[in-house]
Amino acid sequence: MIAPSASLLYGLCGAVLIGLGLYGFVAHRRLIRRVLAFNVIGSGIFLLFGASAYRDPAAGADPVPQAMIITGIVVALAATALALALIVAHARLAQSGALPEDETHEDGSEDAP
Amino acid sequence: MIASLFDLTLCLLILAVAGAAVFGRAAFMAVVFFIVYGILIAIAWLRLGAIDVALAEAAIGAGLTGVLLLAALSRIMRNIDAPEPAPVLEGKTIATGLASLVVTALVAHAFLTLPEPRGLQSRVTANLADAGAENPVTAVLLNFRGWDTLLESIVLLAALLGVWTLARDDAWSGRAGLRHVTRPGGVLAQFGRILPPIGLLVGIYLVWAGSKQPGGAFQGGTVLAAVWIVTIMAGLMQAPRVADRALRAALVIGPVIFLALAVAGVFAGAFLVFPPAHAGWLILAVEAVLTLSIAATLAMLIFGPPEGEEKR
Amino acid sequence: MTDSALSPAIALALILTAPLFGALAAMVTGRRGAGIALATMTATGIGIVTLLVIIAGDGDFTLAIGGWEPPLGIQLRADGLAAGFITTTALVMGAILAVAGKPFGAGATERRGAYTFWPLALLLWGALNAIFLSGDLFNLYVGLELLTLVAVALVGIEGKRETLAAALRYMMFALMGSLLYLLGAALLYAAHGTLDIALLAARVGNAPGDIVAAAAITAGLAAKTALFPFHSWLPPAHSGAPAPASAMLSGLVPKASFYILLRFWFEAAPDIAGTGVLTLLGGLGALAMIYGSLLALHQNRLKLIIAYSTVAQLGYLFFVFPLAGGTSAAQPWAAGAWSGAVFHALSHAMAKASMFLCAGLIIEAIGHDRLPGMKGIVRAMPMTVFAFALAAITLMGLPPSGGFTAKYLMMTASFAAGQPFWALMLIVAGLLAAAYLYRPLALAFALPDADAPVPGAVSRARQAAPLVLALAAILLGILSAGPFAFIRIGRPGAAVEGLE
Amino acid sequence: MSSWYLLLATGMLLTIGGALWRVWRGPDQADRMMAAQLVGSGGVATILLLAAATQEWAMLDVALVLALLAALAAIAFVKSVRGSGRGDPEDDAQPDAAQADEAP
Amino acid sequence: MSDLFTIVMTAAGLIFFAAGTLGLIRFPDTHSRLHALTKADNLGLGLIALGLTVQMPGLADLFKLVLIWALAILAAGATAQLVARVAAPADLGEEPRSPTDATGDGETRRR
Repeated sequence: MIAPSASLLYGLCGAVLIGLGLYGFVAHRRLIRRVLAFNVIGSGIFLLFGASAYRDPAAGADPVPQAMIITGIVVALAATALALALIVAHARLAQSGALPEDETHEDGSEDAP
Repeated sequence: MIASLFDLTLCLLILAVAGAAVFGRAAFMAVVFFIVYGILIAIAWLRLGAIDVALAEAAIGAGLTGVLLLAALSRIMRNIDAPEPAPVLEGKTIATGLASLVVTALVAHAFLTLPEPRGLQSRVTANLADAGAENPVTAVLLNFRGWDTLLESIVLLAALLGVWTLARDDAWSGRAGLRHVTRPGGVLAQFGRILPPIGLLVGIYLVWAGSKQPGGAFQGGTVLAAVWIVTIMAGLMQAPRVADRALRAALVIGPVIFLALAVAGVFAGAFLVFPPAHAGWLILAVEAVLTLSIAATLAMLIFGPPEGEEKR
Repeated sequence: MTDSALSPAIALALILTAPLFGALAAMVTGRRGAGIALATMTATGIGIVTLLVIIAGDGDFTLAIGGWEPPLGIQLRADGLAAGFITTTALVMGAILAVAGKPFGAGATERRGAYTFWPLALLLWGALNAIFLSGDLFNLYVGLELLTLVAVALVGIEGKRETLAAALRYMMFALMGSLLYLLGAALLYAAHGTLDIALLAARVGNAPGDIVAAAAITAGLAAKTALFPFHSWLPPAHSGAPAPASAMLSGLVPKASFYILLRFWFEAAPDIAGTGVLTLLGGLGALAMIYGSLLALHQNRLKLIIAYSTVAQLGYLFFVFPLAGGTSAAQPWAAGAWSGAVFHALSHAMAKASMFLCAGLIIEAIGHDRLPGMKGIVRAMPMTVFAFALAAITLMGLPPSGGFTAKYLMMTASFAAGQPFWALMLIVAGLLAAAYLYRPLALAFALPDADAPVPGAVSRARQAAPLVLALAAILLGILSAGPFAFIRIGRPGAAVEGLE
Repeated sequence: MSSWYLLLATGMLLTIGGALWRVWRGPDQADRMMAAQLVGSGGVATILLLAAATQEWAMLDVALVLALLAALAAIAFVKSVRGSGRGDPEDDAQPDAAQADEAP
Repeated sequence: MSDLFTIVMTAAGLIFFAAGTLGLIRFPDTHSRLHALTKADNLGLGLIALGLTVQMPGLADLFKLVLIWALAILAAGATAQLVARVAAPADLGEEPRSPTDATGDGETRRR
């Protein structure tokens, strides 16, 4: 009952997610938005990987990529947790949610200390 | 036909939600979209025949990551009075957009031109009898590629140590995170009483069932962590002190036993070997202690470093 | 000690698990970090000696974890290259942990920094050993993530605003690097059904997927190795951490991603390599070398000079790709270039770690690392200044150091290959290194100002640690024949025959 | 039968799409979060229908986990909008961040 | 017969969900949206679960289905009450605490 194109659709969806996330990761100056974009890229890669493991629905999904993806999801969570804790601690000391070099507002003014 | 319609709708929704999470102006909105995104991705995994991954995504992507982001956002904003700046860096947008398009095109091209699949389904199936788990994904995670999983459980601990380095010196050895208060008998407190027994049951069930059907230590551990987090947010319990010996023992017990088994394996034939005769119960035992450690580590990651509140 | 069937497995098990066990124990016990580190060193040391004896005697070997052969399972690879990196890492970690006992010693109560440092340092060691022995690209990913998270935590361990910013900047580059690497690994598995390096070598071709994968993996690892233009995170991160952490971060951590690049380009995917991409890598290395050196010249703080020097020194590691990769691989000079790069990586690890430890001791004595304050420091701490000078000789590539051997090998290869540009760059690199290291050395040996504050005392035992490392880097040059033959044990045949 | 379930599941996705509009529009944070809750229960319903469509009943576990963890995000949300990030929105007398820190 | 029951119930469930979403989009203020929403999605999910009960292969799965529904109701009920409090500080006679700014949307409240 599963259409043969499922793998194709989700694989391409993963590719677009990678691009979307990449844009967010590079373009955002707020660090929390970049961490969010990191997670979008990550899930895009996982989706691409998972879709490639399901190209032959008759054989079922390859369990090895599935295990790798679960490992990857947990590793991404660990990285996210550390990054967010760093951002919080940095914001407490620097009064800013961005790195010093990205610290300007729309009007080009410096961030308030 | 209808299946394709469903898949297409889901893909479009996923892309729309991801777009909103990336391009949305307000950070809070972006975080809410990300939580929704996790739910949709979990459904996508079901369509790709990966129920184990869907479980992990539902527990982690839609659950814990969202909680982490929400908590971090409110803590950051409490320290910053400045209005939210423009979401993107000036002058970078067009070049970045073009670069992202090129990357997407390259990756899509690579995906479309992949050669015939040569997955390991048959190899996994052929060795499943000796692996100690009927669920092929669990067999890969714990046995065939157990070294990855062992290192991964340590990665979580490394992240926790990293989070702990961010405590203030004067707050060290205090209770992790914030001290939550609730109105006794209120909705939150009630909820905190009803949910944990159910969650405990579900978490243990996921680990136990994981050797035969989708589930396992990471999914079960995440559910147990969620239970603990709810209990603490409902003010029914306090988070442990980071110097608490019992806590620290719980954090490392899983990786320690897994490592010990790996070394013991050397004398039984190979590094990290599960002798087929005993693989079944050994894997279940390793999963049980791993679940405990994973649950404790994930919950402590969410609580954050000690903030030294109770002293003042 | 050589029960032939059991001892390879025991050696690897000790090397892989002892640091991890130590880290977990330190995480539980809190105030016994230094003692646990000593026990870990002993156990790992036994494993390493056994491994060296086995490899020197019987050659390289592989070991399937859990008895599951690839592609189903993960295979460990113990060859000369892996053993060389593992041994160097152990030497460097030993010296670092010996010096760290004081700043991170146990007090009356458990303190945040003293508690977290030991498990993090031991985890870093465990991650490095796991990476150096792994033969599987996904397993390498997990090891690399462990290493990265630990390294980021160590950068931010002081908890000051600047160090947190440095840690965050590093984290952002590292996150992107991990994702790119993961993307490459996913594409390779999708195409070839394995991530085992040896199996991939026979399967990877020139399909679009393989090329995109190779590009993603290379870019990701380059970001983690701080190759130009991904270098901007490195100097603040490495100079902001406490000296023992800086020594690990600068001496060891970037070597792991470089090591994976070596494995990838020379073993997993030797056939993809086009001249263009290899020349690009080398060219970026040259840019990093010049850029890092020029900035090092302009710094007024000792740790920043050393950190910018790392950008420069890591840069010319990448000369190995145009000299020994692609079509060069089959040429007689390839083995020389490859060995030269490995020599450089190892001697830089020891010399750079030694320098950071020296800087840490100087900071302990005078309270800061601004250059003018170092004037005449040789009177107070001759051993430390001597160690610094020896390490500088290695970094400049002067004989008889390991750095000289490295440069000699790479320059010979460069001329043999008809690409004298790289040799020229190596000479420039040496001159620039001499220039930026001259200032701190000259100041250290100058007469102190009459009104200069008296430096605090630093125990001789602790001053000995960086000296041992710096001497080891020199000995790597004097006794280069042994290591030279050793690191090539298990190298793919075509290249090894080169110089023989 | 399977087609019927898939058709319904597609319909569920469309109602989720409607809820997403509210997440985008807001205007209040509470609106966004509520709409996300609707996506959560809609997601649970979609998974139930998918399980029925494929007769793969192990998928029910995913719905179970989703239902269990949907509440977690909502609690985190109500906690995070209070200034201190640790109070109970029900407790009107509950002191806010600044006062709580000084309480004995 | 049982298939017909399933079809009717699941269809009704979807209708309730759709109605809830419509309310979410159309209703003018946060509170009425909240109320419309919780009723609709509890009922919708309940009907779909009820419709599927007759399709379950075994008791264990049936139990799971009931548990899912119970959990969803529990969570939706509790969170709706909590979110309602957050959404309506002004109704309780308090000073608007501007919860919006607490998490930095930087938006003004439009109600």
